[in-house]
Amino acid sequence: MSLVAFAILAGLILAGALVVVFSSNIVRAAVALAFTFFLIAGLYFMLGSPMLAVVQFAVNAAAIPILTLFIIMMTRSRSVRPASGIFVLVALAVVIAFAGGLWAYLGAAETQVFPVSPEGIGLRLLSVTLFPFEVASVLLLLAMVGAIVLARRVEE
Amino acid sequence: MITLGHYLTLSAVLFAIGLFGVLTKRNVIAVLMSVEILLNAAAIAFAATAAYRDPLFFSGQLFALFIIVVAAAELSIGFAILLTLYRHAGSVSTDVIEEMRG
Amino acid sequence: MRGPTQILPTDRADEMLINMGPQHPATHGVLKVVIGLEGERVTRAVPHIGFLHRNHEKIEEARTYPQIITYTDRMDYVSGLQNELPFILAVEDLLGVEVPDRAKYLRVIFFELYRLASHLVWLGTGMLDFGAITPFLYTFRDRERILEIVEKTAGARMLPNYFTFGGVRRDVHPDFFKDVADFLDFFEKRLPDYYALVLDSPVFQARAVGVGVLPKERAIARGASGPVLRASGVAYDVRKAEPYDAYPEIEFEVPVREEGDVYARFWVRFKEMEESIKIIRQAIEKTPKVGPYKGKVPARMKVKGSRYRAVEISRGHLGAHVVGDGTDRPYRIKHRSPSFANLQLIPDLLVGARFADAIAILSSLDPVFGEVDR
Amino acid sequence: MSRMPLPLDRHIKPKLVGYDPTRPRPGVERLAYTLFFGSLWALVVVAYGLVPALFRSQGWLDGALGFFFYAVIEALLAFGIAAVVALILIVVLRKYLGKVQERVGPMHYGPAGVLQTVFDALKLLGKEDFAPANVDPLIFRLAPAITFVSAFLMLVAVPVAGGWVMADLNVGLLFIVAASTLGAYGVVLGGLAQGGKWGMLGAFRAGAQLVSYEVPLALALLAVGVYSGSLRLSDIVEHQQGLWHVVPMFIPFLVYLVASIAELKSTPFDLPEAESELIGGFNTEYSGMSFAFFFLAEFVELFLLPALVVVLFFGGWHGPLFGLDPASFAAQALQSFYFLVKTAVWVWIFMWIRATLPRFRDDQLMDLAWKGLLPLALFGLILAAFLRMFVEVV
Repeated sequence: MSLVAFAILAGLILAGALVVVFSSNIVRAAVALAFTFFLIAGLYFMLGSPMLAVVQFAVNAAAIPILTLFIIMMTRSRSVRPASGIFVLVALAVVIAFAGGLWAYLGAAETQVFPVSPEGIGLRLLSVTLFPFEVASVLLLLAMVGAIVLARRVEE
Repeated sequence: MITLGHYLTLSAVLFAIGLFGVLTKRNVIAVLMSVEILLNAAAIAFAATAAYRDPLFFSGQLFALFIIVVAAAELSIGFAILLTLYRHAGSVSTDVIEEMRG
Repeated sequence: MRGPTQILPTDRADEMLINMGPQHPATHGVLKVVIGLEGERVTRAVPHIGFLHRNHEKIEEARTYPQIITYTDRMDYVSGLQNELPFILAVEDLLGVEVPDRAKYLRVIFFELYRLASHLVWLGTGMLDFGAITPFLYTFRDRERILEIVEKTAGARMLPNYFTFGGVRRDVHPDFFKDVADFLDFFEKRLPDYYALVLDSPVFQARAVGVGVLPKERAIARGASGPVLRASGVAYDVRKAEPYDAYPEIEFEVPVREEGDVYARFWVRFKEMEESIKIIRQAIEKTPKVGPYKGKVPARMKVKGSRYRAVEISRGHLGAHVVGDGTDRPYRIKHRSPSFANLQLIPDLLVGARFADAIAILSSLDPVFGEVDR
Repeated sequence: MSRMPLPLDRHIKPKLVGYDPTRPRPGVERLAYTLFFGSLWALVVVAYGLVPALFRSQGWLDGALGFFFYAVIEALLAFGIAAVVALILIVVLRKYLGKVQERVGPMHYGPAGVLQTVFDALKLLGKEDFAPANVDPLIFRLAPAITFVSAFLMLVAVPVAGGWVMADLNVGLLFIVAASTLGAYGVVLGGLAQGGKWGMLGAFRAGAQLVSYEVPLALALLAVGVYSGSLRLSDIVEHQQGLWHVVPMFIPFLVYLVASIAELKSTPFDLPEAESELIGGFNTEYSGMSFAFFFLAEFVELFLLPALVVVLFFGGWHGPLFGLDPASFAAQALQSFYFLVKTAVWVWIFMWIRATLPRFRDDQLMDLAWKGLLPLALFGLILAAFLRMFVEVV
């Protein structure tokens, strides 16, 4: 039962990712990206971590594609040239996927998922990983300031 | 039953798709979107590993959270650079960046 | 060949040309403004007029003098009756017609009633541009009462064709003065509502103060008139400068404000409504209760000579230049219309403003296209 | 003053009672509103109370198939609630605007016009769903659906009574933030896909508006989460047992109120559509059913955002229970009644704001959000943390 759900989810995720990469219409690509990330949030639900799922939903599935759409609008790029047929790259990607997948599939056969509560994540975040947490917050602040400085129009 | 292997396989395939996008796209926006796929593939792997193998500390899940944070930061900076590039060159193609070299 | 109003897109990456109008809700008729937008900021604004052009002045040359009055109504259709006056005054001057006192006061009352009606329409539609629907319905309800009063006497509402050479066309309805007094009492009670909804509203003030500033010199140079000019600090009002009818006998003030922004233009029109109430009250008091409503006018009008007369209609200085060649039809009539001159301010005011401000500025200029295009 | 009789065009006179546009009928209207409210309440009781109770008592939830059917039925009921809410609110808003503006509002269809929405919906269904030549057809059709679904998503997490909630997420608060962000998709995509410049401007404004209000909104919600010590919405309501959050959390409440009006895209923040500026903005080119989806979504949100105000700040379902056992069915039904009444009051306040104020300018909204609401929300967050510490110490 849950395997069927996983299969459907995984199939849709891969389909969405393929649309992102192969679509010649960049707006559709952005929508497909949002769709993919939304489904990945479903994956996190299955992994027993609603916290991660909702953060994925809010940031990756909602905010980031909207930002992307906004930039698409501002730069008025409507279409991208379809991916050029670089066979080496395709082959490389397929090999990575196949090898990685096979290795992962054979190597990891655990079946039990341990669910995580938001409280658990919060407590861990502010105790053990407090330093990375602070670094991440500084990073976000820097990104914000940097983005403003970069994108600001220089007044002559 | 779903095993950890299923998630890792999915992650690997997703990573490959994202890598392909990064290498073949000419539009910078499309490249950034492909990078997002790459990061998410990694996040899936981390979260899944944590959920199956790390019931006490679930560090992988925290790492997935950090990945999301970093992705957001990366994207905002990327788009800001993109905007200045667009104002300078009137285009968001990687060809333009190439011409700016030197 | 490019016409003077055509503009071409530039190759600038972030400029976008949009055609605002002729079917845009904020242009209040059939104005088209080609606007260049950079984000939300207006970089260029070129007005296109003429969508309502109907050869007004040429048609008038082919009509006899009494027939022409009907046409003049159609210029500023929002304040219909007011448009008849400059033409009538000019012809009266040329013919040497005496206007009896009662007729003079009646003209003033009707004139100011239409100013109220016109400002109410402007207020409603202007606030619609600001995104508020409620004032629109309030003002139209109040205007309805004015039009009903006019209808009882003149038989028509928007374009009553009521003034005529030497006075007014017929005597007023017996209830007229009482109706007007009742309406004024009613309207005075409504005004605080309008103040609360518009001038005193913080949201409106945030939108209007300091927006679309028109300096005094620029206003004079462009030939602006009416509330637009007075909001820029020039106390020019035809009613004071070249008084006509009974205005010399009536005490009123000309509201002036120095800022020249959208808020000032709104404020001036609000105060004008209050002044109109005062004027009508005085006029009702001073109107002779009996007496002729129309002076002696020759049956066959042969007009010779030329004369320019102007009045202060709701939108500003409306003039009529009548040239008669001694026949019963004018040789030439030229109307000087206020909205046409005020529209020249569009590029001055709009460029550099934000798009939402551009809408606010347009609504504060209050153009009526029947009169712009003629 | 002679009054012309209104022309009663007999050709289009529908065969319904009460076709007299000149006569206001307050009694009929009041009865109709009572019936509307009652039917909504009944639907809520069925969806949240009866159906889950039935499934639980029969033990159907244990099997996969039973759970599947349960999910399908609940989804249909949630959709029914959303549709009924939208149908009711459209006519109520129009009637209320009529009252404010000293006119009677819709009067033609149904007694005193209370069935107006049904006919509106029929009309929209019958209209051609027209798309201009240069649209992106897929995205153009997708946008209204996304808007509707995202409005509808929030409904799932809202608790209406003790134990009555469709999905009691332990991250409900974050879920609300996420779902509300999703709502901007429809607007941005709809504006972008139609290929017109007005839609484009609308989409720009929607994007700028989203990033402005979303940050203070999330921080205000977070403050509530910090103060009540849980992200689960039913815990937050439970936490307001003695004292409604509006008192200690007054600052986040103000921030949330302003931000949610911005999210609703109603005046004074209706910038993305702004009929008088952008001719409808993102929905300029939409017609027929596609437009109806945008329209319905707007009214579902007009219900859900006030409902969240009630859940987060005004005690949710709390009210006098007259000695009933809080776990009993009757008590829960009564609680859902309280919840709906409070929500109705807040819907009215939202409508009132909509009827009164003019529109802000886009940069003024951004100023307000970044310079006014954001510091206020941060202050509220700190305050919430202090209050929480204080509560825990005492």
